[in-house]
Amino acid sequence: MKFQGKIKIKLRPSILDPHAHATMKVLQTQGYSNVESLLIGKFMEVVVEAPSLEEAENLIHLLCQEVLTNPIMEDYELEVREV
Amino acid sequence: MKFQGKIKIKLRPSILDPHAHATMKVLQTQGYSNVESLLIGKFMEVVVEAPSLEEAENLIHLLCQEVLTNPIMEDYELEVREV
Amino acid sequence: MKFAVIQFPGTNCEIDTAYILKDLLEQEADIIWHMQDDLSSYDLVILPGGSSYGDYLRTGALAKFSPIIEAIKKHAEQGKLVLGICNGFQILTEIGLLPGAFMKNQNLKFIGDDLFFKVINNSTPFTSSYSKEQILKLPVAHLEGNYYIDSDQLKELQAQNRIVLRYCNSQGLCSEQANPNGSVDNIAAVLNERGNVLGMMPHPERMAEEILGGQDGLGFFQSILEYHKERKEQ
Amino acid sequence: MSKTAWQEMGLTDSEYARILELMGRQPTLPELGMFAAMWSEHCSYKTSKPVLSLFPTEGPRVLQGPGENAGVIDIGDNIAVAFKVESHNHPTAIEPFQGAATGVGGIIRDVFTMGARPIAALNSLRFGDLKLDRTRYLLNGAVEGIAFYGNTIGVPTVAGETWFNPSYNGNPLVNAMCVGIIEDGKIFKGVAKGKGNTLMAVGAKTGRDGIHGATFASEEISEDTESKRPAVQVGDPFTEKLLLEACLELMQSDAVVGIQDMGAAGLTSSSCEMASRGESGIDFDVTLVPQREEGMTPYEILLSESQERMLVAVHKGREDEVFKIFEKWELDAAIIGTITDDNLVTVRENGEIVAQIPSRFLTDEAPVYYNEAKRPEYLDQAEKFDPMTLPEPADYTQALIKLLQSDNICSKEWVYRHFDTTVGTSSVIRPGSDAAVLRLKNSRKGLAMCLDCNSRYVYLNPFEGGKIAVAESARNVVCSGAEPVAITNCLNFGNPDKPEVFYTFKQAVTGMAEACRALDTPVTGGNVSLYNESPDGAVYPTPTVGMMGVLEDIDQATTSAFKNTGDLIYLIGQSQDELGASEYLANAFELNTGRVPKLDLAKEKQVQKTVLRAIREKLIKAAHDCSEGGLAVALSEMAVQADLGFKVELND
Repeated sequence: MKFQGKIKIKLRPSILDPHAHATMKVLQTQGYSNVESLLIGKFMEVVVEAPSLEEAENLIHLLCQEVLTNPIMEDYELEVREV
Repeated sequence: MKFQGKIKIKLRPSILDPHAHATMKVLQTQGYSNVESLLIGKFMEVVVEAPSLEEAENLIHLLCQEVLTNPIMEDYELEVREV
Repeated sequence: MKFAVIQFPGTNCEIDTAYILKDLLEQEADIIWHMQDDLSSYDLVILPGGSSYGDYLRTGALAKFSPIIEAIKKHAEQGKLVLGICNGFQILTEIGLLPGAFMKNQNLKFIGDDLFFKVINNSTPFTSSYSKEQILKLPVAHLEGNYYIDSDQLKELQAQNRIVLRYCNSQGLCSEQANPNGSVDNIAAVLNERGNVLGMMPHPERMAEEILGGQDGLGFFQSILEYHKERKEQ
Repeated sequence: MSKTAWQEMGLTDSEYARILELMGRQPTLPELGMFAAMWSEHCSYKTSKPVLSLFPTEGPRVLQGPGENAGVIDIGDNIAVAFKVESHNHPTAIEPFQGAATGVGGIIRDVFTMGARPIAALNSLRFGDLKLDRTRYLLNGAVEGIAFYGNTIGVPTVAGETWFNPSYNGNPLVNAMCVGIIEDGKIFKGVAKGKGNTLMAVGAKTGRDGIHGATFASEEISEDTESKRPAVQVGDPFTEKLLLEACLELMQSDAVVGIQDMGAAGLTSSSCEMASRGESGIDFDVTLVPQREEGMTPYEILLSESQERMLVAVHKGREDEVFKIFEKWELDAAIIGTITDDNLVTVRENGEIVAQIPSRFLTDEAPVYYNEAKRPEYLDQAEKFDPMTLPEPADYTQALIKLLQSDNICSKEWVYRHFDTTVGTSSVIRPGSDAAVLRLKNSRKGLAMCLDCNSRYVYLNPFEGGKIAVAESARNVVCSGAEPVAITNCLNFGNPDKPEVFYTFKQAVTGMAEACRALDTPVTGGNVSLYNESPDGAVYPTPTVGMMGVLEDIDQATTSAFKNTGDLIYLIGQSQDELGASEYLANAFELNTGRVPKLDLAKEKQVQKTVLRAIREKLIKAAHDCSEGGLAVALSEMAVQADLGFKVELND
């Protein structure tokens, strides 16, 4: 069976994100003063072949920890469903 | 009133994503052959001050087209709700 | 002394590094393709600079699957020396041989320039030929040089004197203005707990000859040769 | 066939009629696409060819002149140097990051396809008024794109220029140059010959990016170009690094008959040009080309401009060597067809012929136009303008400071600091001096190189401006201690169908040719980029010159910075009252007019020879040419770079 994993990756809260910081500055200079906060992260959609939903989740979690994220500086949320 | 916009940004169809391409090649050659496809994009969460939901949506759409996305390379989806 | 210079797909400083070792210092140095898995006959392993796997996904992220990684870890566990330069340093953090992680430079721009570095710890196998607090001028060339480490680990590094180089200005002041990329505490080079694995962001191989602007980088290689000579005599 | 089909592809009605005449029948859609691509200005040089014939292209050092993927010169010690410059102006105007990045990727492929290892990249960036947001957006994107590609693949960016003028507002120019060295004397050519030999497509997979790239580059940028925007070409420097190493490894053996990168018009131009040069035919099936997207039609596969792909003609029976090497480097390689001797380009889809055209129809039979030239009126007003009627500056110091702070004269470190200028451990002189100088690891000699042009001079006097463009680049190389030996060039001009534009183009090339002959620097190849116009008019005529110089001994490398206090300063050559067309007039009075300084080529040659000899005999510690901003700026630049001062007396 095929399963799709939707992964949202964010920098851990204690870390200043250079991308968001620089973009907020651009927003201010372009006159968008009513923007209060901005958070930027990566999202990924991965499709895997697995015998069951549970095994698909385990596989994608492994992928996240091993490759797709860096646990030292990133947290992630995962949603898996059958396609 | 305060509104939060959740933005999902993906590369437009038929535009090559070298990052996803290289990652897939490594995954498949290093034992993760059951991974069939991988899509990498950005997501953003922005909080704005606006008089109404409708005006918040218009503002965030403007932000996306002008600053947050590159219309030539990227498409985006937007969800706005009051916080 | 026998050096192994590791080449991943996308590495581009392996030829420069091997040139310094072989042509300048007349040492034995082989460029090792990442698919090999045995480094037992080598005294020192260097992970040179470049853009392994294009720095795609995260710098160094995709290199961790290569067969050579296990051999590098084994080399380090046996107490032998491992030196990671720029991209090599990033790979060493991704495979857990060194603490911390790298983000994009604070100004989101690549930096290609000669910067000043202060030698914080000169009692390591890599820095013994430098004097303490010595100021070096070395080239940097990176986009993700923003070194992150949490506050507990930072205290640990400071307590164990494992911060080897810090970004400074021409007078040796490790100030905020002298920090080119946002790295925590101006950290530019870090040692592992055991003291045999060093990761550094500047490129010593690009500043080892007067004709290219100076020899401040030569000391790292001379220190390694000195360390090896002493161990052989024991 | 709807009437607009060939017009949509950029062919004129008369060109379509010629196709019917040649083929004796209506062309199929893929055939029409092939004609449109190969007969575009970008591939055929149909409008510029008559003018390009004015260039001297032979010389004792020239091993390969124009007509191949890059020019090649011999610099002694069994070392050959391949180099070329190309433009990526239109893609940059649409998507600056990818447009500029793929420009760098394309020119690097042109060099290593000759069998040379790339050792340096240069770029000439010309943008509009820096006060405009649009200019800043385009410039920021282009610089980041060039940095991304060059830094990731590991080729140092060592020299070039950045120049601003409102004429580039709607149409920026991004010219990318690459230099590579061949150390085993083996030069590879883009040629397919030998009946039965195999044709292979190697490198990245093919997608729908950049279709119409070739014809698109030959059209002016206008409102409707926005809608005709092809899928943007995306650069992948990591795949190109693998492709570079795989190709150089393959070229160690003699399995390769010929090789060419797939640039503008992708598979069409590479296959047709290789067949035409080899005076042979080729027969290939598009479905065998590795593809990245489903359901691609023959038309799309033939014209796709996906990046990082090469076409290789391989000796029969040696295919396995190619597969083995490309497998090691984790790249695609596929046999797509064979070489024939019928001089036909035969394209199949699953065996069935979808296009069959004699290769010479696409190359030699491409039309040639002899456009009308008409001297623009503005040139006469410019000649007559007398700068002496302008008020003298009230405060000379302020006037100089204003010049030094101007966008065109100030230090460009804020641009080149984003490039890796030291990878390769060969950069003896990095950006900031007159030219870059690289050492060679197996020779005492050195290489000097620069890429620049004063386009205001060419705008105000095309002939003199053309001469000066070559002379000034030669001066830059001489001031660095090198002997100028050969040039490549990128001729960026407006719409040649306008007689005034064609006059400027022809006069500029005539002037350049005269200077090349006088200074013994033949043209070894380059690129023509026409139709550089936007709704508000043509860009300044910009023939950027990429000059190569050779140092007898690397220790003779000389920077423009003053060295020690007490050193004497000499001005070589006579100063004339030539304030016309100067940066000062533009800076102080916003005047782009006046008589362009006259250049005496014989005297120029004498000055350059003398300065070079003095450098070689260690009499000179620093040398700098007087260019934009004149003597005052030249002296200031030499002082600023050294943190030193100077004292000079200007007696009449």
